[in-house]
Amino acid sequence: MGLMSNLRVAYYLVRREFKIWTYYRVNFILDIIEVLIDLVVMAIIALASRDVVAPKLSVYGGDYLSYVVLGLICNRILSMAVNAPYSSIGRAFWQRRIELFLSSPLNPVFLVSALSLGSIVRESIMAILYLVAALALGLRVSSLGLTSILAMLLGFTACLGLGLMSASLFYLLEAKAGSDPLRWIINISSRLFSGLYYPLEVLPFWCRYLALLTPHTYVFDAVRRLLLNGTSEPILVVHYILLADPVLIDLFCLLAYSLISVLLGYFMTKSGFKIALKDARLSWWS
Amino acid sequence: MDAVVVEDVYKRYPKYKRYGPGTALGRAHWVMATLYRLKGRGYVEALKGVSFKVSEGEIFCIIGPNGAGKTTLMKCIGVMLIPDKGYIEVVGIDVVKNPLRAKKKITVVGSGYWAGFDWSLTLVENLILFGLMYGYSMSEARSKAKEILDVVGLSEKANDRPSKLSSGERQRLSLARGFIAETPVFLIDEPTVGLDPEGAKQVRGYIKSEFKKQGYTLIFTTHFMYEAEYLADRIAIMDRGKIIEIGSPEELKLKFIRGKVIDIKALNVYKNVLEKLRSLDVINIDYFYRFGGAEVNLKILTKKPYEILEEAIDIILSHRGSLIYADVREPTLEDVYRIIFR
Amino acid sequence: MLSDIVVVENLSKRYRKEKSREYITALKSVSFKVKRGEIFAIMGPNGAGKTTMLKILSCVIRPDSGDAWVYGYHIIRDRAKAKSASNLIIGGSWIGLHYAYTVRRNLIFFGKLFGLPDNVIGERIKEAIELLDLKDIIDKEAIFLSTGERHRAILAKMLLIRTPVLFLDEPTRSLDPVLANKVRFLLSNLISKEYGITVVMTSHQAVEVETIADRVALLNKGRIIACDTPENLRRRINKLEKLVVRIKGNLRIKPQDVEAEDVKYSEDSIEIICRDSESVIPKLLSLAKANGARVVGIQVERPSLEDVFKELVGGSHGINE
Amino acid sequence: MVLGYEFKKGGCRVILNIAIETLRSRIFKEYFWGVSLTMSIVDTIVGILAYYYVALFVQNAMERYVSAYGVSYAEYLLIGLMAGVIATFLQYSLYEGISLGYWASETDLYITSPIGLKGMLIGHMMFIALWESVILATYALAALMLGIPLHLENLPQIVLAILVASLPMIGIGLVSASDFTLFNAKRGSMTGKVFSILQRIFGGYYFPVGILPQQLHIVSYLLPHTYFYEAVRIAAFKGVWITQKPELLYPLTIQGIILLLLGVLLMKKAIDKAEETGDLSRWT
Repeated sequence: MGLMSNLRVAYYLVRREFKIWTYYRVNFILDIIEVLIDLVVMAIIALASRDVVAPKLSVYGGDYLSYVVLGLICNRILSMAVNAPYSSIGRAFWQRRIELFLSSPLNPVFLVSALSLGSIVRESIMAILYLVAALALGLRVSSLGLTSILAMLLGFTACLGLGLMSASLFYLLEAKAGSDPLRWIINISSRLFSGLYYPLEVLPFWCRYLALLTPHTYVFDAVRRLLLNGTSEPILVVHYILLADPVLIDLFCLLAYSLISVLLGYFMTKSGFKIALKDARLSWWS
Repeated sequence: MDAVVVEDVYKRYPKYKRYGPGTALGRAHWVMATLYRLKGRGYVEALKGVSFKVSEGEIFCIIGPNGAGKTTLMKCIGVMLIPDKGYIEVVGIDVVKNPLRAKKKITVVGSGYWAGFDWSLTLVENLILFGLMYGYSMSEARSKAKEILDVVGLSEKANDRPSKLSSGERQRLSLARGFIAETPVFLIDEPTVGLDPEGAKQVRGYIKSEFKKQGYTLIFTTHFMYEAEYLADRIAIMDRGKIIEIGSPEELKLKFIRGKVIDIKALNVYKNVLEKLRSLDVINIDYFYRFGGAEVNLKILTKKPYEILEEAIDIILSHRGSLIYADVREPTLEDVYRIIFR
Repeated sequence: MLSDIVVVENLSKRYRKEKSREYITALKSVSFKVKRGEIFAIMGPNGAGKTTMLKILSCVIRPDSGDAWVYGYHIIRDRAKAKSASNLIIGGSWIGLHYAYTVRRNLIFFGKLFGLPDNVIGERIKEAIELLDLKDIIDKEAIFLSTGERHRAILAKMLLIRTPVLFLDEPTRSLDPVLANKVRFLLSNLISKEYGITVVMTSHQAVEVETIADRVALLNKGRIIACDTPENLRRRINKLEKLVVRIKGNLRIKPQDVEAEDVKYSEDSIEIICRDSESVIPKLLSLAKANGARVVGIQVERPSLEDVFKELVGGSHGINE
Repeated sequence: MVLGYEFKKGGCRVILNIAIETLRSRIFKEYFWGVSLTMSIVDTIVGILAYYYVALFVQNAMERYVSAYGVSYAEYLLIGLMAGVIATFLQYSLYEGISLGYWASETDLYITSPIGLKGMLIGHMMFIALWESVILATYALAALMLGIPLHLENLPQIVLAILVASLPMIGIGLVSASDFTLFNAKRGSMTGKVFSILQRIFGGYYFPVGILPQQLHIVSYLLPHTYFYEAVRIAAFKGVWITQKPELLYPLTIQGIILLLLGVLLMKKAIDKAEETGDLSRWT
């Protein structure tokens, strides 16, 4: 299969996702509003407590609203990369269209990525909507660093690697309903320990070791420092150990993380598919 | 030249059992399945050493009871399942070593609900997606899809979803999906299940003419014996993971039956008459009561049809029954099948 | 006592197409009656309205107009009673099994749905295991069953719940010939004859209909074009049938003796051309008996029931269009 | 042999039997996929912890808004969340009950049995109730661990408040369940979504209504959820009987009656449509 034909399939799958998304117009609009509500609720709380909590956020520029809103936007993209592969494989399985792909001459790794591409594009649009809403609500960015985009990209790659790994657990562990253990742990620690809603100082110190588990932590830290005029005070455990510019350390960690997770994800998907084919774990046809 | 070569293929599945009461973590299937695998027991043997060859342009049929391993075999050839042992070759490509290259040469058409559609795309979109997967360009795939929909007679429903179709139309759609990729080898699971006689005839006619004309190789399974007889050049009979017989329909009939079938329709035939008929020199008797027992349809399979018919008429008439219909006919493949798996 | 178990009068039903104002007609003023203890088959091409008919009778959808009574209960006014008098089995689908339940548990569930006491359920499950050969699948979860096994599990419902009426949607679909034969055997000899249950079934197989059905309704484009016994349907089309009879002894037959069109003699057999072989054969036999001859072989060449249906469907096609 | 009815009477016992069997099958299904149950409970705890730390972080700032209740923001938030679990159950369980059966392709089985559908709905709702009570217990446990008082001494007042305030919620539940056939909303009820969006911002679910700008308060006054949460909170924190608070009691009963009437009306229409078109059936 040539690259072009692969891309055509991917394009068609994305188009499909959009068609379904917008099929019921009222639901489509309600969905978007519902997603935005999370942001609005956090923004309202942040607005109400902006002045009082400012001193606690001096590392990240002191504005709680910008802090939390920026975190939510990043989280949208990152958690989508973690969740999309597993959930798209799961949906394809449960909607009984997985046979269509299994019988076709497509590379399994490409297949999983192409299936999740639809939700990735969709969530990216949501992230842009988030950004617009955030700007309307009062997000103020002090500088537009290209470095922050680099951090986002690295974080995205790392999360996609994790996503591929968790997608392969769908059939490796037969974790077909609910969630697989890997994605579950990542989601938990990204919500609790990565500093999404509140700075890490609120938590007991040992939680900062757990924070190192997820790529989210580094991305939030780097992006906030870069965009919100942050200082270079150490926060994460690695910052204390390595003693360099925190942003640089974050970027380095993300690079290492993404290399490892993408490689692992690739191999797990590829070999996992073979194992799944051995036991017919993905097929409904019986 | 052989289009498909299957040599000594083995396949077994881990058996899922009731694992007893659950734990706090639930039944945790994968843990138990892994344990079973490690212990090396609790397997279901689906294929136990299957070998055959299908030459190019041949129509090959696999029949057998439910659970004989037909589907597993089809899945193995269609690269949707990797066999434990053995060698499968499709158009000269080893399917285990080169799965993606082999898949380009095969179209697998499932049946019923597992037909492999995208249930939220319309018919034409489904076909386009399938075409794209086999490397067509967008415009090629589109024109091809429309053309094929015309062929299977679904063009006025092109913009409906598969869930709106009746079962027969769905079957035709999955066939259409099969024809779009134009691969040299086709695997079809029950091509006419759920079709009305007319529709089934159309599909059969299409397969018969088109496949021969294009020189495609076809392997299919079916439960309709007349279909196997009508379409297949050779038939393999499978039972419990093994092929027990391969041959053309005529060969199979010759091999298993040297006798004829008597169809009898009679009135007022009761248990005692049936018992007497059974004591005759017959291979098998099927009986079906109708009208609440007033009438009975008998199908007697025997090697000495004329003697048996004579005796049967005597028996029925002497017990105040009356015979309204009788026919001595050649056995069909269905009779062969029923002899083997009685 | 009620003699017409299912009565259908002028039923009509049409569906609306998705996202448009157009309608598709599924049934057009259909009427028929099913007598007590009959096996009544509904045949017709795909999309003729067979399934819609069963859906209406089992109270899944409501007709646009017309009435129907199941076991004397009106399907709209006495829904609950009509439902409790009928049992529906849908062949070859996922519908109707709890996937995480074992087959046994599923069967118990079916019983409970109809309010059967536990001991009855237990007995009948034992019976069903025996009759349908469920021993190897009874303790498997439904999700692990293959198509044929699933079908067998669903069919067990017909042995479990013995309501006066049984609705079957393609009972032998995707079953291998041995099992299909067994199902037909159960339907004709057990369910219909022993239990006295009235069966309304749809089918695609003419052979099946000819062997077990007492009466057939032919449905085409939402209309009933014929409703009669298979024998009478065969008589409706005027095709000649050919009998080849081998006789021991001496027998001369005139065509008018057996209501035949023509009789020919050859070396060892008699060839009879007639309209209806089923009325000729008894006459032939009694004639032979009277003359001291013995019939040793009969071979019949006649159009198959499939051809008959095709002729009937095609014929009405011409009239309608 | 001629058979009488297999099914004698449409008694409550049969319905209950069916409901229990349905509940059992649901539990089996949850069980079948093993770990998902444990995961969901842990997820709930994580959610609580996240809210708790947010509350802790903005504690001082929110003081002035929640001071009227005499509690900390964390306590305010947690009681609201627990009341929210009950409100969610009242609003969505009926819809969920239908949708669970529909998507599991079970509905045909129940529709064609004499009184199965009622049993199915009750069974599924029992399952959801069971599940929600597990969640509620998890909340309570988490609250105890975090040292947040649950005000159990005011339990009678809370129960009464919930009983009165559940009227409009049940009404909303009926309306959103009727969406399933009326608007063909098979993947989520629109009414339910609209109300969930409104309540989260305007209902005083996460934060007191006082935070919002004055112009938006009108939405809060129209929303039954505002009164629901308010009633539960004052009952819990202050031990006030809802009958002593006419400013809560009257709106709740009036809205309750209106929504209930609307709900029953729409539900009737929905059932009618379902019977006519077979919308609940998966049999094609």
